Amino acid sequence: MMQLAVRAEPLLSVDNLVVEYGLGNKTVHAVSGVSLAVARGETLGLVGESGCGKSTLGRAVLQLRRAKSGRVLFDGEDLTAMEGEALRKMRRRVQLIFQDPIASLNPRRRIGDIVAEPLIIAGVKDAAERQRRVHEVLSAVGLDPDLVAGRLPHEFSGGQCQRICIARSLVLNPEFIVCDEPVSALDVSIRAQILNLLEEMKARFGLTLLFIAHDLAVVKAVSDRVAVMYLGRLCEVGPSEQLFANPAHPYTGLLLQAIPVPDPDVRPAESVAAGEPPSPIAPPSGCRFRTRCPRADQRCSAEIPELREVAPGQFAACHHPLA
Amino acid sequence: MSNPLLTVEDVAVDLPTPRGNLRAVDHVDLSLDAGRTLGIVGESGCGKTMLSRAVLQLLPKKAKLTGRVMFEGQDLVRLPPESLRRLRGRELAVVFQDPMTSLNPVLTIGTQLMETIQEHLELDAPTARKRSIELLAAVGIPAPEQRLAQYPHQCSGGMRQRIAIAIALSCEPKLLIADEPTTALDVTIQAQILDLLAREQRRRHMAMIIITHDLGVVAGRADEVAVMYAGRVVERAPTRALFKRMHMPYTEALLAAIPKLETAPHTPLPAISGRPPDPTRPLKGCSFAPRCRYADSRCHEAKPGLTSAEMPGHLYACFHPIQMAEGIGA
Amino acid sequence: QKSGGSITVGQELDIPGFDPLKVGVYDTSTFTAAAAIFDTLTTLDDKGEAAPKLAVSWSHSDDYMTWTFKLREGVKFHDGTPFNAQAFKENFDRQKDPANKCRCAFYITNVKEVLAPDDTTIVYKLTDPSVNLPAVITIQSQNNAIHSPTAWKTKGDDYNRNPVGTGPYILKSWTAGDRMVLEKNPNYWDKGRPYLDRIILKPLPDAQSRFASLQSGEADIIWDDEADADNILKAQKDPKLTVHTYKGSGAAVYAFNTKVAPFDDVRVRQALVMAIDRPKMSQAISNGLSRPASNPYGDGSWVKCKDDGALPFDVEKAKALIKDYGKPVEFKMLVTATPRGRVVGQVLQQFWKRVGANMEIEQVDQATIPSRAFTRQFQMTPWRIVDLADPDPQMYANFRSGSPLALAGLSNPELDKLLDHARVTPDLGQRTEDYCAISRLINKEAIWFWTFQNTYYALSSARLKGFPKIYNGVIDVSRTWLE
Amino acid sequence: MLNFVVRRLLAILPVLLAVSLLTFLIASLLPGDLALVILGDQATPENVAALRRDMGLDQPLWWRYLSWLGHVLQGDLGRSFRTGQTVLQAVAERIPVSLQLMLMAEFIGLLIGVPVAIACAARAGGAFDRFMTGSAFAMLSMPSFLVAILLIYLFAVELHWLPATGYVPFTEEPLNNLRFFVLPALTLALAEWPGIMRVLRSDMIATLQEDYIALAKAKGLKPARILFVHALKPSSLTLVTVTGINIGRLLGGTLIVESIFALPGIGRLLVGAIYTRDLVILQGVVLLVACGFVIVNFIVDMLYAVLDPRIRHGHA
Amino acid sequence: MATLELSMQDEAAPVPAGRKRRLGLLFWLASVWVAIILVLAMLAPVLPLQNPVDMDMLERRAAFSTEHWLGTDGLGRDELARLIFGARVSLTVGLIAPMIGLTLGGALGLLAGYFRGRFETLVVGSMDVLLAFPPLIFALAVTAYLGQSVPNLTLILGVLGIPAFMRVARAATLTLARREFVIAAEALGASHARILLRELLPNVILPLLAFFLLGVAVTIVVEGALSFLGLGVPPPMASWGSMIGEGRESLDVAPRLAFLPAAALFLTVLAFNLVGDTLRALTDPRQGAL
Ligand SMILES: Nc1ncnc2c1ncn2[C@@H]1O[C@H](COP(=O)(O)OP(=O)(O)OP(=O)(O)O)[C@@H](O)[C@H]1O
Ligand SMILES: Nc1ncnc2c1ncn2[C@@H]1O[C@H](COP(=O)(O)OP(=O)(O)OP(=O)(O)O)[C@@H](O)[C@H]1O
Ligand SMILES: [Mg+2]
Ligand SMILES: [Mg+2]
Repeated sequence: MMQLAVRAEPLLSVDNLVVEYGLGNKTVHAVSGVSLAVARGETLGLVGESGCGKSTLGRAVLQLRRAKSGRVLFDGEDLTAMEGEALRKMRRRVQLIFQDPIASLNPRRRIGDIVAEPLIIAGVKDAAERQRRVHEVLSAVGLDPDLVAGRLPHEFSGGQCQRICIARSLVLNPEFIVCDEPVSALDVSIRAQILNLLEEMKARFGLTLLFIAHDLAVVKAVSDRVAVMYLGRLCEVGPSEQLFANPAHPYTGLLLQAIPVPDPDVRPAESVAAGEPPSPIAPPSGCRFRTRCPRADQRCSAEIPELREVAPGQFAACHHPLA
Repeated sequence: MSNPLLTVEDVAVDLPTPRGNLRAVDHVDLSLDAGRTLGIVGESGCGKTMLSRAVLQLLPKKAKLTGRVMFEGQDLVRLPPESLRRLRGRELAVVFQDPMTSLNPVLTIGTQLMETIQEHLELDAPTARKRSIELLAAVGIPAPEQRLAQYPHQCSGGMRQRIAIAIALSCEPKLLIADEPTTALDVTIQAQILDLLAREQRRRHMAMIIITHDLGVVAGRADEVAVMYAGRVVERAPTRALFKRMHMPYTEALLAAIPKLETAPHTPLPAISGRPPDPTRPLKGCSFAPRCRYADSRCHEAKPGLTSAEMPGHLYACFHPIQMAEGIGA
Repeated sequence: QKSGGSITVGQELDIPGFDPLKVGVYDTSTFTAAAAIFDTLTTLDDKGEAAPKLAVSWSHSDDYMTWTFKLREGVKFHDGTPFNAQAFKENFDRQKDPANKCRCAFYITNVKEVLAPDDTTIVYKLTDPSVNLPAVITIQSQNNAIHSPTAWKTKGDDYNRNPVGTGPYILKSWTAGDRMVLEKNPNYWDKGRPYLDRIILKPLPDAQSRFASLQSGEADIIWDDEADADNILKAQKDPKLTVHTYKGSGAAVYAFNTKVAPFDDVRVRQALVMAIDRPKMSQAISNGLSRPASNPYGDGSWVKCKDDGALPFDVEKAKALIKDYGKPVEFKMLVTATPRGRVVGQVLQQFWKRVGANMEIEQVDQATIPSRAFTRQFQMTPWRIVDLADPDPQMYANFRSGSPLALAGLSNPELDKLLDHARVTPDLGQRTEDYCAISRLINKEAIWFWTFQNTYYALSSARLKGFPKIYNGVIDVSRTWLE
Repeated sequence: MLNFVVRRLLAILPVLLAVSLLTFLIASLLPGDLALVILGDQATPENVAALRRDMGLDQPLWWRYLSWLGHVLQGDLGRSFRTGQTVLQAVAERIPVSLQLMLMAEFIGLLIGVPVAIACAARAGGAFDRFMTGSAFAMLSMPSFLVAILLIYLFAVELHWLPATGYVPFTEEPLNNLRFFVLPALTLALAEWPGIMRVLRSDMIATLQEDYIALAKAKGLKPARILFVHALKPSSLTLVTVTGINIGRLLGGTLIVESIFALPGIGRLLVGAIYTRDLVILQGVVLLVACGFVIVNFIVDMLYAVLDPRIRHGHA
Repeated sequence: MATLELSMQDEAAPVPAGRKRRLGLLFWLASVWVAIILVLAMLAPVLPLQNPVDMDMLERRAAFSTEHWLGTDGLGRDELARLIFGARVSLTVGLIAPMIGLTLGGALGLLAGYFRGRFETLVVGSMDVLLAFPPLIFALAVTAYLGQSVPNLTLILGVLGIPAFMRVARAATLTLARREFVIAAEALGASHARILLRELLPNVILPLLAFFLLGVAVTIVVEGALSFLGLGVPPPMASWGSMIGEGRESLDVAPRLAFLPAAALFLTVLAFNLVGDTLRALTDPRQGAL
């Protein structure tokens, strides 16, 4: 997958990753051969429908779910080959933020402890030092450490909890953060605050982000490049502006069309995609989108489309790309 | 115009909680004519669901409701339970937010569809079954006959929501309340479901209330929009009027905070600072005042009432309405 | 005396079976059934003397070492096979045969052999003289009940639960743990008997519900004991109920293990015995129904002593003895894990505490007590001297040194001499003398002590008539009728 | 499904093996030498030694266990040294009683517990709910040996409605048989229903908060239908588990109730066996009871699948 | 950043104020009862009570009097003293035995629910063995082997409770282990021990405690049943259960001998659960949040 190489040396590259879940005696093909690369300092957005494998991919990157095959290279090191202590060390450099901020905080621990936890795990013995770091990040995400540290998660709103999660993931100065739908559970009015905060933190700490979301507008607002997933496969990758302006994969096009626009003058287009997404237990042969694709033909069911460069920096996996 | 189908008059809902009384809905007035669509928008916890449950008389047991909910000339609040039960499902139907949880996981789809039909239309089982199949076909479910014997978990989210809609439509209700019917769904499916609702509404000449927190959802689909904040309706207007000439700073801020596809990546969003007030500790003044950039001392002292704007049917509750706002953006 | 009808007997225990080789020793519940199913050679009449049953007459040699019984003719077992001397001998030989390892053999160690010279004569050859043999063999025990040899041979393992005798009732059906249905034997040799058509035996293990069953009519007669005094007193006041009681011989007794401290010291033993206030104890455990015992024979026995050497109740003396002993007195007493056992244990504990001795109650199930006793793994254990017609078998077994049952483990040559003498002496007066001397000796040495004499109770509906004396605590309903 | 059944059955074997080993160990380590118990008073050391040899008691423990196991695998559970009955005979006599008692007790327990739970859940926090919760605790605090005798006094001695003790087989007098079982079953049921009620009540309360119940109400269904059709089934998984455990427990007999009501159940058989050191019976019966327990567990698993189609179809 | 202002102050105060209000009279009555019982049980030996084992054999089943406030029992022992000393035994057994179940069963359930796989199969299997084994036989064997004493009794009842606690803990862990905060801890590189102790345990402990309270009631009653069978506390020690059993023999002569301890047991069980329920509601973050 050399053509996916980005401008600079990638901080993270995912190579032909396959992740499956056992379900009774069936197998869920959650991620089926995805390759990606994220450059240092870049934000890669990852969009796709619910259940298409975004979270699984995110977790596999962090080795929270071991891949069946494929490799995850982080800063030149193969995470998939790592075990135990080495992996735990590596985890300080790679962090994760979840969709549901309240669920990702232990309801029975105080905020101060939650945010200090990574430091304890990393072996920072000095309590005063820990305290200082906790204060620093909590202030950085806009929370008053003195007010917040002694309280329990349930005393906070979703937006505040997400700040706490962000603070927790920043406390070890990581290089890379996987944001797994960090704003989906938040209200419109709070969402913007968090998106702004993420952008700010990114600039301030020089972070690289893998930003997962199903809301295209949200993804576009924060990403340099966007990858579109469908049923465990990558459909399209490209620089945000370019991809949104000229989607090459029919699925990307469909997604763009379906976004409701808050303008009464834009009449919503009659929905184009027919049918329901197929099950990842028995994914369709060939192109996985073919069952809902208006352009599908014989070839699509026979042959798995490879990612091809359709425009500079923009890759699509389609036999019949748009325009 | 003739008598509206539904009028909500001065409805307030109080919930006793351990932390004190929680006013979930704060003196709301609404009305809806037959065949029309009302959109209710607002962020989480602002009382949208409580309002819709007040209409359906499905509030939690400990909730206290004041005001009147007139439906076809009857006050639902004072209706005896049995009459209310006959009305529900038959005249008043509802679709909930989450299709994963709103269908009973242990009953077949057929049972769940047919029981409503049999309950209200007093049809025998074969007829009810036939009708169920028609309904499923109408909401676009392939092979409806087989589906009847299946359980909800065997259907995808979109399909489940269609089934929920089929149930809601089964007795040809006069009013359909859709409480965030697509929030849990993907954009592509969301579009399908919203289209389906619109189509069925037109075909059956139902009145419909769509509740959502996504302004985009109501923009193209509602005749009238009510914006709620902290239990109150803060602005109400015909859809076009609202989006063109909003008067309420909250509506404006809400719209502005949504990321747009047109804007370039990494553009900072105009976020609304702070968060909604704690509903158990109501503010003396305008509840949006602490977050409002126009707020002055008056806003903190007194609650603004709903005032009519120049456009007919446009109401807002603000001391400092935005005058010049034209279109979207800030 | 009316024929017909049926009664239900409420018993305490489940009956395990009747084959002596299997069950070894019958318990009181089994006795009741055995009394109906089997006949014995002799039976006890109202005066407590041996009367004919399957034996019509008997005689003995002068040295009381040989007894000859003439058998009743024409008697048949329930399976139709004839009862005769040969059948009797087979019964005896089967128990005696060492290869069979029957527990029951122990009780016939004093019988060398039984001979059957002809069909209607049997001869007991004894190892020691026995003056009272016809009375001794009246009880419907594992040794005396006469089984059909054909039946046990053909049924094998199943015979245990399908007994065949000559008795007035035939086993009809039997559900383990529940009911045993006995039907009248139409061919019973004693014409005109039995009266009842049917007897149902049921184990009702719980005393409270057993009495409730009598009250509500589920049972017509129930076994009871004085620990259940409240119910006995209630039944006495109830005109619909009759209380049957029999003051038997023997007593509830306790053995000290004199091989282990602190009971290797006679002062401790005496102190403990002197600490017991029997009348008060009777109040506490049975509302005064229990009759204090001062010797192992009791008022029901023919052994009547002017002086049995009983130690007096004397707390001060007891305290002094303990003090004299010097060391702390602490020990464990075995107690059956029943309400009765617990109450008695606690009362004794209380008496001993008052004189400065600490007893700890060790509750064990009934099956454990014999095995603990035989292996001498106890400091003090309860025992019972049952209501036998002659004191010899039990006294000899319990006190003669070397006997496995001599639980106290104290060998006293004088005691041995007296025991040996008593059993070979034909003269009743002389024997009484011996037994009183034995009692004095035991009381003085305090190797065992007695609390209460055996008193047996049965509560029945007032309609039940003809119920005999409760010899040995056996509820024998085989001759009763309903009014 | 077949696959599921086979897998479950395979999982059962180690449990049964472990139970039998445990029983064997416990039974063999129990104080009180079996040979002595059998021989009793006259036991001479030679006799005891001979009997021990005859019975194989002088063999090492593992050998005895293996040979017992070998017999069991050939379907021979052995014969009681005391009554001469085979284990199967003994159990066959007793099991109908224990089964009927268990079924009736569970039935009555459910009959009281389920409606009460539903009524309580329907008005959680109300007067009835509080009263029944209190009553449940009162019942929990009443040992069965007290309840039993109270019931006997009331229904048998005072009112003469029901027999105090005893039993007839169902096959002989069906009606009478039921009369005999009412009081013992009620005694057990009175101890069962608080548990049933608590479990179902809290699950029902949780279920009644679900969206689909709100939707059922919005559909205008009758309250009874909502409670019994929509809410009861999804709330009954824990109930089924608890009932399963109860049944398993009751299978092993209920010594106290059996003794008081003079029912010839498994409990008295087992305890009798242990008192008389009838190890063959003990060992065999415990094994059979364990089998019963395991089968009940298995049925419970199947019931899950019946109650919840998601489990049936291998989801979640 | 300027957009982020948090009005924390106005929320900080009301929470404790709100908590006090909801406790209610019943809770206080229950707490007072629990406190009284616990104090009486603890102080029993130093209280001016009559000796609970001293018999006045001629004063059996005496009625209430100034000398014996609650009368005497079937052996003429002071009923009040026995009730209070009985509380000592019943509460010791009733609290410690479930504690054994709680710790062992809880730990096993936690580990099984977290590690799953073969370990889980093993744990569940061995619990099935324990459940399949008739409990009475187990109790009989242990007392026959180890002797009869309060510690042994506690041990038996404790061991018998393990499977139930294991189930509760495992079920709770299974749902929790998939929760995001656990995955978050894992993502931070926390060790298994840390996740178990810091993340899971505090959350699993609550349902366990609720179950524990029920276990207290059940244990005290089961102890009574064992006493009835002669497997309970060794006499002359009193426990509520054994007192009910003894009182049962004279139900129509002196019903109070059975009903006084039964009432004490009922009130205590009820009070424990009332207090427990309230405390649980208070510490439950979800309930507090609403
Ligand atoms: N633990 C699991 N066991 C079995 N299947 C799983 C598991 N987790 C996820 N899956 C399945 O794997 C597929 C991909 O799941 P994943 O959570 O990665 O999707 P997603 O794109 O993150 O969806 P969403 O937008 O809903 O978060 C889905 O079909 C899901 O049902
Ligand atoms: N059962 C309840 N008991 C007490 N308070 C409740 C209950 N249900 C909702 N509330 C509170 O009532 C207020 C209004 O809730 P409501 O569900 O109507 O909001 P909503 O606008 O529908 O929010 P969402 O978008 O999250 O669905 C909220 O503050 C909520 O916390
Ligand atoms: Mg996801
Ligand atoms: Mg809502």
